[in-house]
Amino acid sequence: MPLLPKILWSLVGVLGALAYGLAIGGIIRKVMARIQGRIGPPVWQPYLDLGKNLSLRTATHHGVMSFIAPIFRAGGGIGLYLLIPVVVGVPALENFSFSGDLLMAMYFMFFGSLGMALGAAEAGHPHSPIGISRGLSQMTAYELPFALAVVALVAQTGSFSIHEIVAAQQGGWLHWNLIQNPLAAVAAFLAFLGMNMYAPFNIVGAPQEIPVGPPTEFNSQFLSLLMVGRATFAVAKMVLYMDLFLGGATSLPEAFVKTFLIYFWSVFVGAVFPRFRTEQAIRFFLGWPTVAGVAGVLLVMLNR
Amino acid sequence: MQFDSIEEILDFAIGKEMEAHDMYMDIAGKVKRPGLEKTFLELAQMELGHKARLEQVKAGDLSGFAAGEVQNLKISDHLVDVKPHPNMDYQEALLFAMKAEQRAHDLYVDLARATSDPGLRELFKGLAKEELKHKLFFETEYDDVILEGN
Amino acid sequence: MTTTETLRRRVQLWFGPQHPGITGNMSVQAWLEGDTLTQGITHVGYLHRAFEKLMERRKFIQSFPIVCRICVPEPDTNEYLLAAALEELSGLDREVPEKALWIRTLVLEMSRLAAMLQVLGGHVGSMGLGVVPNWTYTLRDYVLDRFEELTGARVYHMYTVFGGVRRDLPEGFAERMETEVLAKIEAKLPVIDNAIFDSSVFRKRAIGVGVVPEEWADEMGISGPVVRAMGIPRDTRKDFPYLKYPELDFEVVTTTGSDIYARAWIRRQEIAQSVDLIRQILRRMPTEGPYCAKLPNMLTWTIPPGQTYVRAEASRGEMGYYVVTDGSDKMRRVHVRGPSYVHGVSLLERLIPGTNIADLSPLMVSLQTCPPEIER
Amino acid sequence: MKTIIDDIRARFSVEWEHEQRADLAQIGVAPGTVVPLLTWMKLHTPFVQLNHLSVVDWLEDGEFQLTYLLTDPHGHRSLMVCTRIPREEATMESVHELWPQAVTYEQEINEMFGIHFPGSPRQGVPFILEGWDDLPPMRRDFDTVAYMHAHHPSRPGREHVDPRVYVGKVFGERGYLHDDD
Amino acid sequence: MEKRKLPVLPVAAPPEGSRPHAPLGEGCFLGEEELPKAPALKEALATIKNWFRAQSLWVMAYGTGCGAIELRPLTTARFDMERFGMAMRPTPRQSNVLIVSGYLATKSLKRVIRAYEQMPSPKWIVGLGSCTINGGMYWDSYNTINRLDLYLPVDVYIAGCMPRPEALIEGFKYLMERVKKGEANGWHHYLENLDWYKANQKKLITDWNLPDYNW
Amino acid sequence: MSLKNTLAPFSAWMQAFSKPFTVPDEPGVRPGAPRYRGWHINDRETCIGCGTCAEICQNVAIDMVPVDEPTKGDSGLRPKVDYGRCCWCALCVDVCPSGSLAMSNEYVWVDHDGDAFRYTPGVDEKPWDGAELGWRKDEGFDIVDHERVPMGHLDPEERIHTWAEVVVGYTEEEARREAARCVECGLCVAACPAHMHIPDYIAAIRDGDDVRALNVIYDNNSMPEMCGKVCTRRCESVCSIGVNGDPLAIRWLKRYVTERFDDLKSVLDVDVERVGEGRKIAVIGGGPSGITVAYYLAIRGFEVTIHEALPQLGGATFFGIPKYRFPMPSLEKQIKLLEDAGVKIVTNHRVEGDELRRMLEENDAVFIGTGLMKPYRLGAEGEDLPGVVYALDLLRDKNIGREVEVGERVVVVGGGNVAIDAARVSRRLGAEVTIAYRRRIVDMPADDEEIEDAEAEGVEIIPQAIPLRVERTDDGRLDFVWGPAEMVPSDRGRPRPKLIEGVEHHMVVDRVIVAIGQSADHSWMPPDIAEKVADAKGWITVDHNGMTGHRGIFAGGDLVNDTADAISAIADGLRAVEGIQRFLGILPEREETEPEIPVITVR
Repeated sequence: MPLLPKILWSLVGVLGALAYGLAIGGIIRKVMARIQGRIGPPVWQPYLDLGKNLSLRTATHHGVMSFIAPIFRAGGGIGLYLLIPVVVGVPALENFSFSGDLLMAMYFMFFGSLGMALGAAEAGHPHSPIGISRGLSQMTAYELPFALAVVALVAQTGSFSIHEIVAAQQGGWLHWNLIQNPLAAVAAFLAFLGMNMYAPFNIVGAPQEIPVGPPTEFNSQFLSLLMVGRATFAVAKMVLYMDLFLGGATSLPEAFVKTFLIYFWSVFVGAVFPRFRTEQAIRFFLGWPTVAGVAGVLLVMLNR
Repeated sequence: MQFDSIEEILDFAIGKEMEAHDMYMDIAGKVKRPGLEKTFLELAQMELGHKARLEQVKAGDLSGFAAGEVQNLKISDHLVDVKPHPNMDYQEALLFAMKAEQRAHDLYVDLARATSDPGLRELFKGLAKEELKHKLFFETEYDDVILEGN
Repeated sequence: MTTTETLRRRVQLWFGPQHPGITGNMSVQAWLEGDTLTQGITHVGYLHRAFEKLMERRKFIQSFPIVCRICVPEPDTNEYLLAAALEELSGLDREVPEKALWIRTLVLEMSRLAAMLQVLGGHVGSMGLGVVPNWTYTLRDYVLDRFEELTGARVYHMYTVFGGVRRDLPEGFAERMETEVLAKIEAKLPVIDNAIFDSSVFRKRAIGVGVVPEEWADEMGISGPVVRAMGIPRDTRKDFPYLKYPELDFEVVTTTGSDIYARAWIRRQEIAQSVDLIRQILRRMPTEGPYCAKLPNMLTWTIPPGQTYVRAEASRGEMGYYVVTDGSDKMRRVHVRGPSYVHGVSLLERLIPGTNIADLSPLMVSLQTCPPEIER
Repeated sequence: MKTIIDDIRARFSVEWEHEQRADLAQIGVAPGTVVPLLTWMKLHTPFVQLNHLSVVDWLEDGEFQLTYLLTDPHGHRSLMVCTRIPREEATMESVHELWPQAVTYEQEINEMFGIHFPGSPRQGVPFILEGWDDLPPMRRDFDTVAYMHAHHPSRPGREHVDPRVYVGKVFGERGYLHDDD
Repeated sequence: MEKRKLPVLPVAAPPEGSRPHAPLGEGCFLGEEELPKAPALKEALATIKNWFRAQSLWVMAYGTGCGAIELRPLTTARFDMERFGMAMRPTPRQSNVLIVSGYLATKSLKRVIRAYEQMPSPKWIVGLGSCTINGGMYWDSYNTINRLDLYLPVDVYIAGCMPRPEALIEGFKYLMERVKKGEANGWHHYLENLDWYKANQKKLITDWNLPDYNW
Repeated sequence: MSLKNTLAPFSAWMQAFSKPFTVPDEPGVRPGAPRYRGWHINDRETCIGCGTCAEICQNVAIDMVPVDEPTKGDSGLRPKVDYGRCCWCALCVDVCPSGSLAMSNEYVWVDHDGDAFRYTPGVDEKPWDGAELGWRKDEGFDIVDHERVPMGHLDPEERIHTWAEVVVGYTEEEARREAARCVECGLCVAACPAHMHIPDYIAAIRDGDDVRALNVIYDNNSMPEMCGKVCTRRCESVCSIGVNGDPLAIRWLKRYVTERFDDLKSVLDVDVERVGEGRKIAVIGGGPSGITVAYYLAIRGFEVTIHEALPQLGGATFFGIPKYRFPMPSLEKQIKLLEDAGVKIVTNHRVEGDELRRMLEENDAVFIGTGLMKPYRLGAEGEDLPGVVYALDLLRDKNIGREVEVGERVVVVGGGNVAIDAARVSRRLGAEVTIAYRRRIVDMPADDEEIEDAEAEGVEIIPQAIPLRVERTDDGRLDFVWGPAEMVPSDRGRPRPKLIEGVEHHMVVDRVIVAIGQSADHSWMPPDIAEKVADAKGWITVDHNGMTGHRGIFAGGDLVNDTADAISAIADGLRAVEGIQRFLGILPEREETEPEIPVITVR
C-alpha cells in the first residue's frame, strides 16, 4: 500500500479508535451503572463530555511542560495504536506494523505515562505528584509480568513483530496464545488489570484520597486531550492484547468482539472490588502474576 | 260597604291613606318627645307614598303591587292598642302605627271576604297585603329596637 | 535527624475541605513522609452555625427545629435529647404518653438504621468500591421514605418534640415498614456481606488498619461502634436505659480487632439488630392513646432553673446534651456533646501518625466523623 | 452516688450538691479544688472518663461556670463537677494532662468564651473561627443579631406589620395615664 | 423575639449599566471575544457549544453544607443523576457546576470562593436551600452568610430545606435549559463586576490572604 | 487471599440483571407523602391575621402584610412567607389558632431570581393552592394551650342562698398559668370598645408584675374591677386561641389584678400634664361613662363634678348589676379613686328643669351619661296588674337596700342580661323562676356564662315563648299566658319569632318581671336642648369628639351606643375625654387622614 493512502487510512483508523474508545467508555459506564442498580448515562455521554470540555475556556497556566503533558499522553496512545495491526489482512487497518514493532509498542506504553508524569509534576498540585509516584510505581510493577509474558511470546514465536505473532496464531482458536501459553496469558491478563486502571488497581487517580491524581490540574481542552489519549490508548492496548493472545482479528466485527471482551475483563473484576493500596498492588503484581510470567517463559524455554 | 268598580275601591283606599296621613300629621304636632315629631312626619310622608302607589295602580300600572307572600310576624296582634297622647314614646308610636296598619289590613280582609266578585276580591286581597307590608315594616322595627333584648 | 531535615522530608498535605474523601466539610492538615502520614491536625469550623448560641436566644419550641441540623445523617437523636433534657428540667417527662415513648424509640432506631446503612456503604466507598454505597444509599432512602411518611420530611424530621411526638403513626405503617424497608434490607444484606466482608481486597485494606488501643477507651470516652469493636460491650441503650429500650430484647454487639474491619462488622451487625428492634417495636406499639402530652402555650413556656445531662446512643456513639435553664423562656446554655468531638478530633489526631495516606479516608469513615457535630 | 459524694466530702470542701437523677449527681466546688479533685477522681475512683467540659456564662453574676462531667463507664453513672470563676480575665487550670482530649475542649472554650487555660497546648490557636476579631462569640454579651446585621446583609424588601401594633393603630388604641411623648 | 434592625447594605453597589444576567447576543455572551466576526457563525458556534455544555454538567464534589446529604442519594442509585449526563468531579478544575448546599460559614465561603475561581469558565452556581437565598434558619448566626449572591453569582436557586432529590433534579434541568439558551451567565457577571464581588467578600473575610483572583 | 474471598464479591454482578433502583424521571412518580411539608397554603377567609405564625417562626420567615380591611376579629393582615428563611418545620401550621394555615405536599420550586421566593399564601395564586395532601393541623398536637384554667364557682345549691360573689377568682398561680396562654396577637384590642392594652397587661401578669399590669389596665379604663367581673368581653369573642378552643379568660385576669390592690392611688403611676387647671366640667350621671370622663379629666387638673340621682355612683353597675356579680366594696374602691383624684360627687341629685342650661353656663363643658332608665313596656294585656314589675325596678330596689318581695313563683320575660339578673335575684329571694324568651336560646343577648349559671341555679328557660297576656287568677295570683313561636327567616337581621296561632299555655305565678329592654328618658332636659341632642328612639348622636348636636354638651354610654355594656360606655367616656380637651383647645383638632400602615420591622 502506498504511503499516502496508508497515512490517510491510519488517520481514519485513529479517529475510529477514538470513537470506539469513547463508545466503549460509555458502554462500560452504563454497565457499571447497572451493577450499581442505576440507569446510568446515555452511551454517547463520553462524546458529550469531550465536546463539553472542548467548549470550555482554559484558565490555568502551569508552565510549558504541563501543556505538553496531554500531548504526550495522547501521542502515546495514538502512537501505540499506529504500531499495532488491527485487522490482519486488511491493509488499511494494519497501520504501521513492522518487524520489531512490539518493542516500540512496549516503549509507547511507557511513553504516555512518562509524559504525563512530567507535566503533572509541573502542575504544582501536591496530589498530582503523589498520583504520579503511585502510577509509576504501579506501572513498574505490572510491567514486569507483562514483559515476562511478552518475552515468553517472543521466545515462542521467535519474532518481535506483532504481525508475525498474529500470523502464528491463525488457524482456529486452539492456536491462540491464550491456549498455547496459558501461563504467559495469565500473567499478561493480570497485568492488564493494572494497566487498565480499574479497581482494585486504580489507586493512581483515587478520588477519595488524591482527587483524581495526575490530571487534577488539567481542564478544558487539555482534559479533552487526555480523554482522547485515554480512549485511544485503551483501544490500542486491547488491540495489542488481542493480537498477542487472542489471535488477532480478520474482520472488524471480530476485532470489536474480542477487544470488548478484553476490556470487559478488567471491568468485570473492577466493578466489585475496592482498591488496593499502592504497596499492596505492587506486592500483588510481583506475586502470582510474576510467578506466572516466569513460569510462562520457562515453559517456552523448556518446550524448545 | 259596597263597591262597584275598581276605581271606587281605589279611591276608597286612597282616602284611607289620606286619613292616616292627616292623623299622623295631627299627632306630630302634639308629641313632646324630642325627635318623635319627626318620626310621625316621616310616617305621614310614608302614607303619601302609599297614596302615590295606589294612584299609579289606578292609572293602570299594576307592576309590583303586592306580589308574593307577605310575612306576618303577628307582633301587634296580641299587644294592647294605645291612644295617641303628647307624652308618647317611641315604643308607643310604633305600637300605634302597627295597630293602625293592622286595622287597615283587617278592613280589607273583611271587604275581600264580603265581596263576591273575584276580581274585586283579588284587589282587596292585594290591598290587604299592601297594608300587611306596611305593618311588617313597623313590626320589624319593633322587633329590632324594642324587642332587641327579648 | 534535625528538624530541618525532617521538614525537608515531609510534605504538607491538606485533606479537604473540598475533597471527596473527607467526611463532610472539614479538613485534615497532614504531613507526609513517603506514603505515610506522620502528623495530622483536624481543622473544623467550616460548618459552624453556632447552634448553641442561636438556641440561647430562641424559645424552647423554636430551638427544636434547629437541633436536628446538628447531625445531618441522624437528626432524631438530637431532637429526642433536647426534648428529654427539657422535659426532665420542666417535669413534663412524667406526662409523656406511652405511645409517644414507643414512637420515639422507633424513630431513634430508624435513624440509627439509616445512618448505619450510610456508613456501611461509606466504608467501601472510601476505598473505591461504587457498588455497595449505591445499594446502601438506596436502602437508606427506603428508610427515608418511611420517615417522610411518618414525619412529613425526608431529612430533617422535626418530629420529636416536648411531651411526645408531633403526629401519630399513619395507617398501615408497620406493614409498609416490613415490606418496603426491612424485607428489602434483609434481602440485600447477604450480597453486601459478600462484597465487603468476604472481599479479599477489603480484608487486606481493613484488617489491622486503624487500630484503636483498648486502654484509650475509658480515658478518652470513646463510645459507639468504635468501642464495641474493641470487645467492650458499652452501649448507652443498655448502660443508661432510656425510652423503651429496657423492654426490648437485644444484645450489645461486640467483636475484637478494633480495626476498620471490626468497626464495619459492628455496623453490619447493628443493621441487623436495628431491623430486629424495629420489628419488635412495631409489634408492641400501642394502637390507642395520645401521642403527645398536653402542652402549655409554647410561646410563653418557661422552665425552672436547673441543669442536666442526658444521653442517648446515636449510630456514632454516645450523644449527650448538657442543658442549663435559668427560669426564663429560653435556655441559658446548651452544650452538645457529640461522639465525633472525641472521635473526629482527639482520637483521629492520635491515630493519624503512621497511617497510610490511602487509609485516612476509610479511617475517618470508620470513626464516623461528623463535622457539624464537632463544631455545631 | 451518695457514697462517692461522701468520699469527696471527706477529702475536699464541697459547696453544694444536688442529685438530679439516680445516675447523675452535681456538686459545686471552688475553682482551686477542681484539679486536685479531678486528679483524685481519675486515679482513685471509677470516674475515669471526662465526658465533656462545658462553660455557662452567668453574665449577671459576672461569673463563668465550668462544668466537668465525669463518667464511671462501668458503673454507669455520672458526676457533674461545677465551679465558678470570675468573668474578668477568666483563667482556669488545665486538665489536659489528665485527659488528652481535654485539649480540644480547652481550645474551644478559649476561643468561644475567652477563658485562658495556661499550659494547655493549643491556647490561642483558632479552632472553629477564622479571622475573628470580635468578642468571643459564645459570651452572652456578644450580640449575634447585631453582628449579623453588620456583617451579613439580608435580602431587602421585606416588610412586616405586627398585628398587635397594627390593630392598635387602626382602631385608635390610646393611653390616658401618661402623656404621649 | 426582639426588634430587628435594618440590615446594613453591602459596601458597594453593582457598577452602573451592569446587569445580573446579560442575555445572549449582548456584550460578551460566552466569553469568546476572539470569535469570527460573522455574527451568524458566531451564534451558531455558541449554540453548539452551549448544547454540549448543557449535556454534560460536571458537579464539583464539595458538600459545603447540610444539603450535601441529599446529593448522595442524587448521585447514587435511587435518583441517579448520571442519567442526565451529570457527574461528580473531585477537583474544581474539571467542574462546571458548584453546588452551594445551603448555608456557608465564613470560613467555608473563603474556600468556596477559591474553588469557584479555579473552575474553568463557563461555570455555574446552584444555590440549594433557603440558606443561600436569604439566610435560612441561620439568619441570625454570626458565622453564616445570609445572601450568597452578594459574594458569588448564583444561576439557579432551589428552594427547600432540604430540597428533595427530585427538586434538585428539576433545578438541574432548569439550569441545563438556561445553559442551552445561553442565559446562565452568572460567571460572566462575576467577571464583569469583580470589584463589587471582591469588595463584598473582603468586607466579610477580614483576614483575606488570597490573591484577588485564583486562576 | 482465599479463593472464597476472591470469588464471593462477584455475586454483586447479579444486580446487573435486575431492575435498577432508580426512580423514573417522570412527573408525579413520587408525590410528597400525605403529610409532607411543602409550600404553604392558607385559607384567606378563615385566617384572622393574628400573626401567631410570624411570632413562632424562629427564622423570621413570615411577614404579616396588609391584605384586607381590618375588622374586629380580623386584622386584615395575612402571612407572607419568605422561602429564603423558611425551614419547613411547620410550627406555624401547628400553632395556627384559626387552623387556616397548612402545607401542601408540593416541593419543587426552582428559579434563577433570588427575590422570587416570597408569596402570600391564599392571596397570590400558586399551582399548589387547594392541594389535598400535605401537613395539616392535627387534633392530638397543640403547641398553644386551648384549655382555659378553670374558674372556681360557688356551688349552685349554695349560692342561691347567699348574696356572696359566685365567681371565686383566680389564685396567683392560676392567673399566671392562664396568662401564659396568651399569644399576644392583639386582636382583642380591636374588639374592645375601649381598646384596652390587653396583651400588655396579660404579659405583665404572666411575668408576675401585677403593678405594671394594673397600670396598663388603668391606662384606658377607670373601672377595671367592674369590667373584671361583669364585662361582656368582646375581646374574648375574637380571641385567636378561642377560635378552636377556650378563649383566654381576659376578664378573669383583669379581675385578678384589680382585686390584688386595695389602695389604688398609691400603686398607679400617673404622669400627665395638668392641662385642665381652672376649667370646670359637669358630669350628669354617675355611670361608667361619667366616671371615666371624671377620672381622666380630674387627673388632668379639671374641676369635675358628678351629679347622680341615686345615692351611689356607678349607674347601671350600681343599681342594675346584682351584688353577687359585682359586690359593693369593689365599686367603692373605684369611687374612692375618683375622690382621691379630686372629683366632686353630688349624689341623690336629679338634674331637672333649667339646671342643664345653668350648668352649661357655669361649666366649660357638660357630659351626659344618664343611661337608659325607662323600661320598655310589655305592651300586652294585663301589664298594669299589680304583680307585674319591671326588672330594672326590682334590681334597683334590691341594690339600694329596699325590701323586695317576689313570692314563690316568678316568670321573667326577656332574654338579656337584665332578665337573667332578675331571674337569679328572684331565685335568691326564694322563688321558682322561669324565663320566657321569644327566640331561641342561642339568640339570647345575655352572656352564655350567665345563662349557664342561671340554669345551674335552677332557672328554667322557655325559649320561643311569646307573652300574650297576663290575667289575674281567682286567688289573687297572676296567670301568665304565652304562646309558642316558630322562627321565620328575615331578609334583614336574625330570624324572627312568629306566633303559632291557637296554642296557649298558662302559667300561674306571683310576679311577672318584664325585662325586655329600656329606653332613655330625656324629660329632665329643657325641650329645646333635648331637641338638638336626642332622637325619637331616645338615642343621642355624637360626633367623633363625643359631642352632641348642642355645643358643649358631650354624651356617652348607653344613650349613645346601642351595645348597652359598660365597656362601651367607658370607651365613650374616653372619647369624650379627648373630645372635651379638643373642644377646649387643649388638644389639637383631629386631622382626618388615612391612617398610615405601621410597618414595624424591615428585616
